[in-house]
Amino acid sequence: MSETHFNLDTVEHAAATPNTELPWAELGLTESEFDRVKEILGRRPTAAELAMYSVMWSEHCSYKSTKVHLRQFGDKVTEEMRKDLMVGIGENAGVTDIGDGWAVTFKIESHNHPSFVEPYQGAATGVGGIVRDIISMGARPVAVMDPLRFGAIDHPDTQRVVHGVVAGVGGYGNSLGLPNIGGEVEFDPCYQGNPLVNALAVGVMRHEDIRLANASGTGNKVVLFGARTGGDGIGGASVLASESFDDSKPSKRPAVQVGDPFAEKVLIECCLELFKSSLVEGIQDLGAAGISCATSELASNGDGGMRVDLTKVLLRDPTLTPGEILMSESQERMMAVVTPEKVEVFEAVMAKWDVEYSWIGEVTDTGRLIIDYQGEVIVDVDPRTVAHDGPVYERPYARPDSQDQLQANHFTGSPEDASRPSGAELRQAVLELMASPNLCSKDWVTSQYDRYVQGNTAMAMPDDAGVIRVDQETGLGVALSTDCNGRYTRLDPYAGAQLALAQAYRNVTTAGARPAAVSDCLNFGSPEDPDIMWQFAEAVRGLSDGCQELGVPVTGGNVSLYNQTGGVAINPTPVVALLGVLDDVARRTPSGWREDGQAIYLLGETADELDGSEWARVRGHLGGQPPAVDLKQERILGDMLVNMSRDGMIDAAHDVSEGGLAATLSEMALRFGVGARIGLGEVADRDGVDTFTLLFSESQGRTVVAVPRSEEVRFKDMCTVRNYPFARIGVVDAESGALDVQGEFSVDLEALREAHSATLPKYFG
Amino acid sequence: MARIVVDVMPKPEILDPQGKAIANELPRIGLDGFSEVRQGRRFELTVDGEATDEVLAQAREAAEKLLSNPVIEDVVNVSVLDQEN
Amino acid sequence: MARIVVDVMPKPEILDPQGKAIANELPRIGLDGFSEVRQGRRFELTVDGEATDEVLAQAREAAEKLLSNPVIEDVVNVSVLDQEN
Amino acid sequence: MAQNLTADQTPLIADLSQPAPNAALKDIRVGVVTFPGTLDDRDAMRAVQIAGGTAVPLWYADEDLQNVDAVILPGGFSYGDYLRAGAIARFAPLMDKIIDAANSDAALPVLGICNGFQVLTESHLLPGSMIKNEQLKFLCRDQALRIENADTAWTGRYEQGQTIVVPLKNQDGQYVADQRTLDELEAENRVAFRYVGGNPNGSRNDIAGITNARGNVVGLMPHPEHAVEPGFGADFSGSGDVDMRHGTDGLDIFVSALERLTR
Ligand SMILES: Nc1ncnc2c1ncn2[C@@H]1O[C@H](COP(=O)(O)OP(=O)(O)O)[C@@H](O)[C@H]1O
Ligand SMILES: [Mg+2]
Repeated sequence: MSETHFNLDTVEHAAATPNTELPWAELGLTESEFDRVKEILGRRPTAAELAMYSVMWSEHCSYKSTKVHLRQFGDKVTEEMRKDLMVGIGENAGVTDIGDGWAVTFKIESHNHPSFVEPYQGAATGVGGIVRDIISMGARPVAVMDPLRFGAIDHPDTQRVVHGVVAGVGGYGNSLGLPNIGGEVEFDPCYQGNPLVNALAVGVMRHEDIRLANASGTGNKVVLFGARTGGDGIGGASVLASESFDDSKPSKRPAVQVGDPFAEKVLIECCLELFKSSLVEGIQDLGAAGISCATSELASNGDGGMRVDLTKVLLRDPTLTPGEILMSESQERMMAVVTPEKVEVFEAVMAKWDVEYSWIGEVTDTGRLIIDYQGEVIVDVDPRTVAHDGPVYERPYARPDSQDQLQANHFTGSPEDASRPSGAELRQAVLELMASPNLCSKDWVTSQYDRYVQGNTAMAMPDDAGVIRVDQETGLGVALSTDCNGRYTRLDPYAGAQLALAQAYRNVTTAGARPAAVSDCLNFGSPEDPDIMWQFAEAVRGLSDGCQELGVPVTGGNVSLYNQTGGVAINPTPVVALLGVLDDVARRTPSGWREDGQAIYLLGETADELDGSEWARVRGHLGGQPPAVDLKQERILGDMLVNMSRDGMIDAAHDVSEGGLAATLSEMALRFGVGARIGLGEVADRDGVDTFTLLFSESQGRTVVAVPRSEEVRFKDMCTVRNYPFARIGVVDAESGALDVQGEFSVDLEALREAHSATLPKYFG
Repeated sequence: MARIVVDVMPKPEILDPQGKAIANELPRIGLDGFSEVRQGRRFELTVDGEATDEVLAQAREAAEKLLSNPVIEDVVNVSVLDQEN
Repeated sequence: MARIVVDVMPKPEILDPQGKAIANELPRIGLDGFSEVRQGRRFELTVDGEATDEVLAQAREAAEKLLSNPVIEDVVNVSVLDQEN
Repeated sequence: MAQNLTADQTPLIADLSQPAPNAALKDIRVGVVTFPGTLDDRDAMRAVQIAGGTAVPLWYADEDLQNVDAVILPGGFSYGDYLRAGAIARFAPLMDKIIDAANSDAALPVLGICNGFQVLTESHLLPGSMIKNEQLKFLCRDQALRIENADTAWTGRYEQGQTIVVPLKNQDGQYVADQRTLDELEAENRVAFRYVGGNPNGSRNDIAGITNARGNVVGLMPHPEHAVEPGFGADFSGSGDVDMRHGTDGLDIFVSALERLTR
């Protein structure tokens, strides 16, 4: 490439040409943001600086609309919550101490929009990106999860998205050798043009292996390694065409990023070898905003400055302009800081793994981030102003008037509630519910994921939580669940966020794990709409209050805004991921009963809470108030479940959530294909509800457990001591091959399984 | 009977991990003459009758709609491969 | 600079699940003119210089040794695609 | 720089504390090869250890088999499986050594699991090949298999005709070969494992695994190394017992080879 290819917009040139027109608007900056950049720099930015500020100050990277709310996650942390927190919000991912010198890092992130445009690659690179966050903490990634939300199951475009996304999640995660241990699949028309593809990764490390993203130590070398830099993610004909000097048209820049899981797998092993030999001082993955983000964050978190020569970056596409190189979101790249004496060993590790790398600069003591290109300075900034001191907005928000109307429209008594099945009709109702898109078996999805690789998966789908062994000697491990019910959040964002948290908490404790930390992925519509901003503010307030109440800190997460099509936003969907700890994963509780004759108990009480329920969804109704959430009760329940599991009092446990008791009992029977005799009369009387309500209401704080005969006394004692409502509702019946709700209906497991498992194959092949 | 061939390649600006893996391996087995490799797909569509213009139009439509993913791939060729009378 | 194309197809007697899936799908999108579809691979190998006989021989070797598996696939074509001077 | 992956490179493999079933097996060294993109290498090493043997990590780029008594080519996506599964891995320097040792008079026992099986067919140590699963999707499930040949180096501990359950997980698992090869395999009793209870991927003759004529080289698509440890194995077992992840039917594959080698 000739040296005159670009009209290099140097710092010197920028200072001399203050009136040059710059495409700040096309790059997504507002006029006042652009003015602020000029004020910071004391001159107009160069094209490269403009590229950096525009990507780093984007909503996605700067959290400018949400920062003021997200602060609550930090502000509401108590001493109790801080106890095991080793790295909190702000780093690539939070780190939690799980004991014995082990630490766990996990985080959930969204890749929604790219997954609509190109479902396979969008989902694949979503998994790839979150896994790099985990590696950059110094951890070995050990599992992934994928909460997914799609449009209506029968919409003509849904098949394209579902096939692509599921194949993409599997294609990337399977190739990395990461077991997929759980997730969610929801179908709702509100996600038609905005599917939600969230991806979670979890990694483990020894305490001393934690790495942070900072560039310290003057004279240390900065290296970029992994894939070459291409035009990925810059999109369309580049708006940075103004950088281009010659009159040939700017080349096409692929908006779509293509994942190379093989490259990432090699990168994982290569990084772990670097960590093991302590070859890096600081490390940062390259994700959104690419080199702009990595250099400015490393420099900003460090104690000095950084000088980088962009000419040294290995390119896949030699026509990239410097601004584009800075913005490129090519996948499978990492940046690290290495002391001069370790350069040689570092290079040997790269050679062993056949990973390309280039030394692009060094740490300085100037406090500035200076970037050269072809011998000229094209960026000279205070890295903090790029990475951390971006704009912060207090967007207006207000409870929309329509919310009252929505909340007043209860299911009970609505036209959709015209006829409630009873007696023998309940059989058909259960079959219909269990075959509905949102309660049917997700096996079509999960069988495309490897849940065995690494040999440490103690539990995975379809159980309540994924469980991974961390320490082979002691059996120490972690459990994870991701949850959210966007319908509840639509009805009441504050309560809905707490309901998501409560469900994740229940899933993890039901599996027998002690809750330890939360990560969240907040999927919402446009923050510029005060109604949506209100949903967001309420959800964050609800979640942060809830975490305080339950004593689990939020250690990190991700915000995804502008999830809307044609002005209509998705249901607010704050996905909560909860991590729990098991001292010995051998003690985890499966979600199905197996032993004939064991007693079946229902913990908790049932009220008429059908608003927002799956039953209401099947009937086409959304309105009213979501089920009441009582986190004090959830905490007691969780604590009991963990103790019962540890002391061997229960052999199976499954929480009651979407679909109510009907879904819970059906799933427990189907888990191992073992039937049961159930009697609901007494509980119905106790709670003052009819059988229908008992079966389909979605009251919170409930779990069904199977108790060995020998443990019943201890079990009842524990419930009594804690004053938690419990009732014996049946007995495991291995012979029957049926779920028999006595006096009402009986459904044989064969028919139940058929109904439960046929739906996804019917739509997706 | 006739056969129509449809060739689909990853767009030039799009990363092609497959091609990259092959390009890296070739020199290792002693074949060092190549600077780049791209891997695409080739489809052979059989028609029972003749390869009429109409059939070719159908093949072109198939190429655009089903055989390629326009976001990341280009259809680089649709033509009659052979014809039997 | 020149490019050489290598085409590899599944052997006729080997089942081709991808081709079959496409053949089943075509009529569903209204394209019913085809009786069979086979899916193979197309490789484009770039050489910096000219496409000499030697380079072509290398491409043929690459096709036989690496790009195809003779148990299930046939190399159906190795030829110069284009040449730039 | 160290050329080998060491077992302690991963924080997830600690020393196994259970006593080995047969102390003599400890002296048997089973090499487990890591190619770039290999995934189940650490799992295969763990399986060897649980079976009582000593696992030796082998790096694809080395040319030294380190005096191992047997070799496992584990599962994964070597080189991303981008060209064809196993196609690039077979050119690794170490593969030449393995091919020679397998074909030598000493008849080194070699087991290829999943991607390892694909490497063996690409290397022509075993006939046939694997193409995409019939349903064109990655499939992960517990799979029942019948032991069709209990005389190979890797199946000696099983009964002929015994049913076992081990996890299956792959994308290109459909075994194909021309009719003559299939007839030959059947006639010579070289189908070692057959799918039962439903063919998961369209493999010819329900073939899940085959052996070479001498019985030392065996390829198997499903993953016995994922059914070796109670609590982390399959949900089912061939004997019909059901307990969450307690299926350990795969362990005898590894014990078979170790026992054969102590004789
Ligand atoms: N996309 C997915 N990926 C992996 N596992 C999934 C996915 N969707 C659902 N699952 C698993 O299927 C099971 C049932 O899901 P769900 O009904 O949402 O569980 P719960 O109600 O306990 O939260 C769980 O084990 C869940 O982790
Ligand atoms: Mg649950």
